[in-house]
Amino acid sequence: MDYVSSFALSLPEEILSAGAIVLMLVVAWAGDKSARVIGYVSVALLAAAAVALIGAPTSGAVGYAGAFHADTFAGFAKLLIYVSSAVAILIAPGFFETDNEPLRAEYSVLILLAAVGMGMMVSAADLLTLYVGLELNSLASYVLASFLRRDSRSAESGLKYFVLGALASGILLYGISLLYGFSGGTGFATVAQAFHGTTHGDPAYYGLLFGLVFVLAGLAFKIAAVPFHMWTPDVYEGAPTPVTAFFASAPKVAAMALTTRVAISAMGPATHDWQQIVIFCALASTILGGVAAIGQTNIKRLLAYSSINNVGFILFGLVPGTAEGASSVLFYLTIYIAMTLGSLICVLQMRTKDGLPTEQIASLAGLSRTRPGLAAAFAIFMFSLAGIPPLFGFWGKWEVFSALVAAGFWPLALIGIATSVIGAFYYLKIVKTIYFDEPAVELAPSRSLIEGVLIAIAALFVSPLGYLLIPAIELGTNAAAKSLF
Amino acid sequence: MISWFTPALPYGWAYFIATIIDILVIALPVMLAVAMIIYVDRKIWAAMALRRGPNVVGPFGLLQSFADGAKVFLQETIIPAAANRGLFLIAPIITFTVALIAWAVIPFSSFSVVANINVGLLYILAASSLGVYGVILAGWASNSKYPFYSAIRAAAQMVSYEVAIGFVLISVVMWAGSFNLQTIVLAQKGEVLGFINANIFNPLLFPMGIVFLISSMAETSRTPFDLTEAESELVAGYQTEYSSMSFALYWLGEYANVILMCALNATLFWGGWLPPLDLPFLYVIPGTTIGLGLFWLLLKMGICFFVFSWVKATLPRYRYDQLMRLGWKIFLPLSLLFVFLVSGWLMLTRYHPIGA
Amino acid sequence: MIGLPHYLAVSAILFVMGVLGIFINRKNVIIILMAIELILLAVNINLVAFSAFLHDLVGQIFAMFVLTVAAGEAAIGLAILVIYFRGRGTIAVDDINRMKG
Amino acid sequence: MASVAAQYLPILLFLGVALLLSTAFVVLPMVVSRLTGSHKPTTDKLAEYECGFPAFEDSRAQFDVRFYLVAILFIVFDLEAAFLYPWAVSLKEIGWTGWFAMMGFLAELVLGFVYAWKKGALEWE
Amino acid sequence: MSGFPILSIMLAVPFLGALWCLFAPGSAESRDQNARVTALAATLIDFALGIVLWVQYVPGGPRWQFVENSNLFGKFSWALGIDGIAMLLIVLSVFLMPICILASWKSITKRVPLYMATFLVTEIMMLGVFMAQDLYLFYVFFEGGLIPMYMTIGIWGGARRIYASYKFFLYTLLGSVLMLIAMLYMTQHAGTTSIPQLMAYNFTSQAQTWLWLCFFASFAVKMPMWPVHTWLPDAHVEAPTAGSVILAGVLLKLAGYGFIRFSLPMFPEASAHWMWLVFALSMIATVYTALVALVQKDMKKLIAYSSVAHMALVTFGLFAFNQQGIEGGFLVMLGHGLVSGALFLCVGVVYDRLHTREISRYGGIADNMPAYATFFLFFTMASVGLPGLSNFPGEFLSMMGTYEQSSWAAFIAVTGIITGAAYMLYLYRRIAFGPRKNADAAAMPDLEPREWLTLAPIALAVLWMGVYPESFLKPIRGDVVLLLERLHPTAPASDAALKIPHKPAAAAVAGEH
Repeated sequence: MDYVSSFALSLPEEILSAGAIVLMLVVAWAGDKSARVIGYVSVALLAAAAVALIGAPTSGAVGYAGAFHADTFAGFAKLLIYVSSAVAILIAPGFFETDNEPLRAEYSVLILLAAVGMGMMVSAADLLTLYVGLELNSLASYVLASFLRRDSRSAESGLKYFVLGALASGILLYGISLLYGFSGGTGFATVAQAFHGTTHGDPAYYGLLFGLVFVLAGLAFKIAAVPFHMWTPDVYEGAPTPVTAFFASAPKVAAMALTTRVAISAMGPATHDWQQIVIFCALASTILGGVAAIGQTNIKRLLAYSSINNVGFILFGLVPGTAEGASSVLFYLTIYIAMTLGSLICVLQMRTKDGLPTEQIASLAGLSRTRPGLAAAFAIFMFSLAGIPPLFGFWGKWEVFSALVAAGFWPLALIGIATSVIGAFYYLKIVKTIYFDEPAVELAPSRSLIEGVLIAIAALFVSPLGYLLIPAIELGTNAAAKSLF
Repeated sequence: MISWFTPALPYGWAYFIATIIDILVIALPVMLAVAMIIYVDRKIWAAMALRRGPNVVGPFGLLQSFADGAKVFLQETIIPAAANRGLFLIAPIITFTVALIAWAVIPFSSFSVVANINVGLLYILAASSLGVYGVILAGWASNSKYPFYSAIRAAAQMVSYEVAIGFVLISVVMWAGSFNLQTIVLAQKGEVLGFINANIFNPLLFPMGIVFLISSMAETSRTPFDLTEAESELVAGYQTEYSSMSFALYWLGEYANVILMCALNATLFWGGWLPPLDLPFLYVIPGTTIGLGLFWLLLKMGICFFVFSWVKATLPRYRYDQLMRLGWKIFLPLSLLFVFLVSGWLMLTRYHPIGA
Repeated sequence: MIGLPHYLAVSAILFVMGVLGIFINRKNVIIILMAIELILLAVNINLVAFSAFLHDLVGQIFAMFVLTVAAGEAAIGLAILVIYFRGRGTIAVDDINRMKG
Repeated sequence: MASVAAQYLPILLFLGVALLLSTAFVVLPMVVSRLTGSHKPTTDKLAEYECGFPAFEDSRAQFDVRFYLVAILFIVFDLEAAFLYPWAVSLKEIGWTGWFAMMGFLAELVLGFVYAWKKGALEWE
Repeated sequence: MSGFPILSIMLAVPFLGALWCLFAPGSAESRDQNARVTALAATLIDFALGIVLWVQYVPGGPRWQFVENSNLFGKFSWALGIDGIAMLLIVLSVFLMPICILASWKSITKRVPLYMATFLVTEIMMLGVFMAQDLYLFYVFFEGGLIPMYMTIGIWGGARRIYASYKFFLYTLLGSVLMLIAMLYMTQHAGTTSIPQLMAYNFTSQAQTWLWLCFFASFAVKMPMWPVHTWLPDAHVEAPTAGSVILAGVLLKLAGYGFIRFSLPMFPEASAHWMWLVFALSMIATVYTALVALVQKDMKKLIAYSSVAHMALVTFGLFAFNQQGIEGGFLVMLGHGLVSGALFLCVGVVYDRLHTREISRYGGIADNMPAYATFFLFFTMASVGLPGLSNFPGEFLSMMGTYEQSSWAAFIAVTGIITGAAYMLYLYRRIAFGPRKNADAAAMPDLEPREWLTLAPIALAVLWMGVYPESFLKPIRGDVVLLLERLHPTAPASDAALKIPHKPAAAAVAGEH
């Protein structure tokens, strides 16, 4: 494949990276006062990149000597990533303005760069692309986590994210090196072939198996699946809330899509081997995510455990290793980002009368009296995260467990869905605080129109109206999943 | 040389002994040269200041350095109570070791080089980068304020100029197409107008040669970049707490590095052991087969060192911000630009000419 | 003769040391950074050894990428560490405990 | 591979010799000074240099954050150089594609450099 | 979809009403009043539509009537349709709803718009369950009902409302999620989500066993059956009056409906296989809850336990595998819906006055509240199963069916009816008769017109059901016959000493009067 067509395949990435670089220079001259404008331009860039996705061929489009897949799967995941990134940019000014630290204009640039990295992740068809994309995303994320320079919690969150993230990529790399060594190449196809060609008892088989385990462990770190989740609560709590919203959405999509692609394209012949790992991670995540969230008093921390819990459910979709499963993963992710972004924007709205942000669950008490709209949205997100119909969150679980049952894993599905009841408990706790408790701290009325609009959109999406979108979303996820096989 | 020993010894041993001799033949003269160069340095400096310099020990004061050496050798080695003993002693060892090992790849003539490896230049870069460790460790291990500050400064200064040096080297490497120093030297044969054996006269490389010369002064902390030992601010720099031979090792190491830099300047830009002009009679002593390579190299190094001394005697010290500005804001962009120019020029003219 | 298993063994030992360095170390964050570098070193040894034994250049290219990214990572890590130190005045691992639960 | 490694054997030997020499230079004077009796440590002599005052703060105190900045910049640029080396010697083989790729890379590097410059990362004052 | 989408409109009306309750502009007071009126209007419209349904329904016509089907959701469809069973339950629901709104007219003073909206949403969910002809549409409505009920108990409930609401929610959720997996399995194997088609699909017997258990997990909790009934007394005690009415009147019927719609026709083999389990649990429930009810000090709790006992009669009947049993079980559901709803309303009346439900705080109120005492007595008698009132035909048929299937089960069940009479009459005696111990209880005024309006219609309905149950049996008879045909091949052997010749149940009932 010649270079020109390769470049055409990665057009969205080019738009974003060129845009990010130019914006970075603009920032250098224009200073932080331009933060808002830069933000809007960044959103426009993301929109342009999303439009550029349409031009990407639907299947079999491989560029850069087989290292880059611009298929429907990648396209769908990128769409989700761009949307979440745009939201993360849009909600930032409201948060930073009230804080005593003004928004620095690099924020949007970093998000754009992270989006480029994530785009590479989901398009990766080679371990090298995978690694570079992952790191590009991670490096930008580390900085974003510690973006509040004067807040020691933010710095601590950045530090933790950095240390554990670096450890994760180390583990991932070690796995990659083994996969490379025992398969003789870094392309996913080569690795898959090597898996195909070896059998138990073959020394190369064990080498590949070790590689598989390490790679999955590294990826589990990135998606925050138990037992590699320990960074999540601290990072979510410490990072500035818009950044938390970003972490909870876009990188999850990217890492999850990447894991799906690696599991299916590169390790497809070894499905039986990774299945056990994924099952364990999924079960452990749903259970631990549910149990550990119960005692939390900080809403961001709670949402961190909630994300662990949800990752568990998403992983259930990966277990069968079927097209249906991959499709369900994407479907769940679609709903998940709406729910998680929605709830974190709601958290953004939590400000006391004097404008200071508060993150205590207790300060939500009686929210339904002081701010009924916000309370309703919050409740919708919580019930949706818990997977209670008629909210749309239910359908994500439906898709995932449907895929599981279709592949004959119904006992696992039974256990898995039973764990969702644990999670429901703490979502109920929030609803309880909002609706049942007497008002404690009066929260300031919203000052940000954009946040309100975004909350409304997310709430409408996860409301029962979302069911009307099932055919449309399924069209995308099914086509995407098909392009993996 | 291995063949001298092979009749008596197995090949492995013969190789071993021959190599060790090779090494000593380089290392010992280098140390001797260091001693002498200190003397020369002082003499030049004195001459520029219309003084006489060392003139007491030995004829014309020639043995001054040896006397100094003997003195420090017999001194007590003081290790400050608060210092980290192990690191405190290891630091000078590192400095001196890395100053020596870089010599392994310098070609002295068409055949004499200890290790003719194909990434010789990278090796030199690596070895000289290690020098920072000696300095940093000295400052840290001393557990004393001034050495510490000095060490930090020195490290920052060294790494800053290393960046520029790195990019400069790329231009040279591109021109020669190799990292092998011997190849680089040979590539300079008839470089300019077909008979001048020196990169420096090539307009595309001339600015790089200048940048490299100045950077090498900064890299070795020579005046005007000797901020690490600015007495008014930092007492005696990172060696403040050192005494006896440990102290002397820093001096030796520093001068060994200076000589090395002179050798590199000569090798990379002035044609190395090649004569200045590509004339047959300049390669060998006429009428004999004795090569003049070493002579030319030493001559070039000598001139280079004279420039070093000259600068030291005439220029005032830079301020730290000026130093940093020169490195980051002038040399780095300049050398980057020349990477672009040189590579573009090579692509157009040598490798893939347009229309060819 | 030194074969591939020897390289893999060295690399595995380094890797384990790196991981242990992160988890056992309770003193200083800088040591953690070094432990991470150790892990990456192990990876690079693996990559280069495989590359040499497979007669395939990709491994070495990969190692270059790892080096570069590791440098970027170290730079960012250092920057975050500086910010952290400015806020807290310590980089002891035990003191990184503002958030619990 | 063996032949490549063999080229480095002299370097290893050189390293050994150099280490031996420098260690000798450090250790011998210590032995000699004990033999000659010049080894007479006293408290004042062993105190660190502080212009006559006892030290009143940690000598490894905080230092200017700009040094970190230099370190960070160095890491970044030195590694970019690492990419340039193999490129520089294979310019002929990789042709214009390789050249343009590297120029793109350099251009990004320069833009980053410009950003750092403009942001004042290179200012010492 | 053909014809007038009356079912969809019945769902849309409360929805629009809820929106208007929530978003109507105005001052706080006017919004409250507006919400009340809107809710009443919406529920009345639905009631009127319910009457239309009943009138338009053709017994003996097509099995599924008023069918709507629109493939809106891709994976499942907006498929609505009802048979006689669903129709009657819908009528019951829409009948109770306006009464609930009226009952809350004054007793609910805080956050009225939200309350009314919540109630209207509850109505949507309940109606949706009965109307749904698609597996997942059913599930969505079935589960969706949890949210408004959780809110109702949690916000407007009593002192321990939070505990009660959690318990209610989590118990029910745990049961339902297992059902979801079973549904997924069914869809995968049968290849359809349509309930009518699934009712005709034959699953393997092993699959049936598991599927039945999953569904049972959900319905048993919802029903509630012993031992997973414990959420019910808590929920009832803490819920506001109208909440209790809906809970007892309609929500408990969802499970009975589920047994009729899913467990029996879809898994006939498994139903027969597990019949012993249902009977055993029902037997324990009858005896145990009756005894527990006897010692209750809280009126609502007592009635709640009586509900558990009544529900046991339902399960007895439904799993008797004969026409009498199933028809009887269904009639008990309807009758209990009316009676227990009315009883909770009665409790609400005195609770509104004295703000306590402790039985010992009352006494002798027949003197100062004669009308109230009359209604209360009437409903108590109905609950006890006095012939001529609503519960009698159902209980009788159910017992008959049970006896036909298992005489021992019938024996135990009957003791439940007897003890039921005991605790209900004991309750009535302590409240209405005896000395007037407390001055404040003695000073309570009698029913006001609004309360008349809530109790009288139910009383009429109770009377109607008792006197002429045929109007309630006629619509369902065809459906029961179809169900029995489905069950026939696998129906377990009965042990009854007395074999009743197979004759129409209605004749049997008519013979009693």
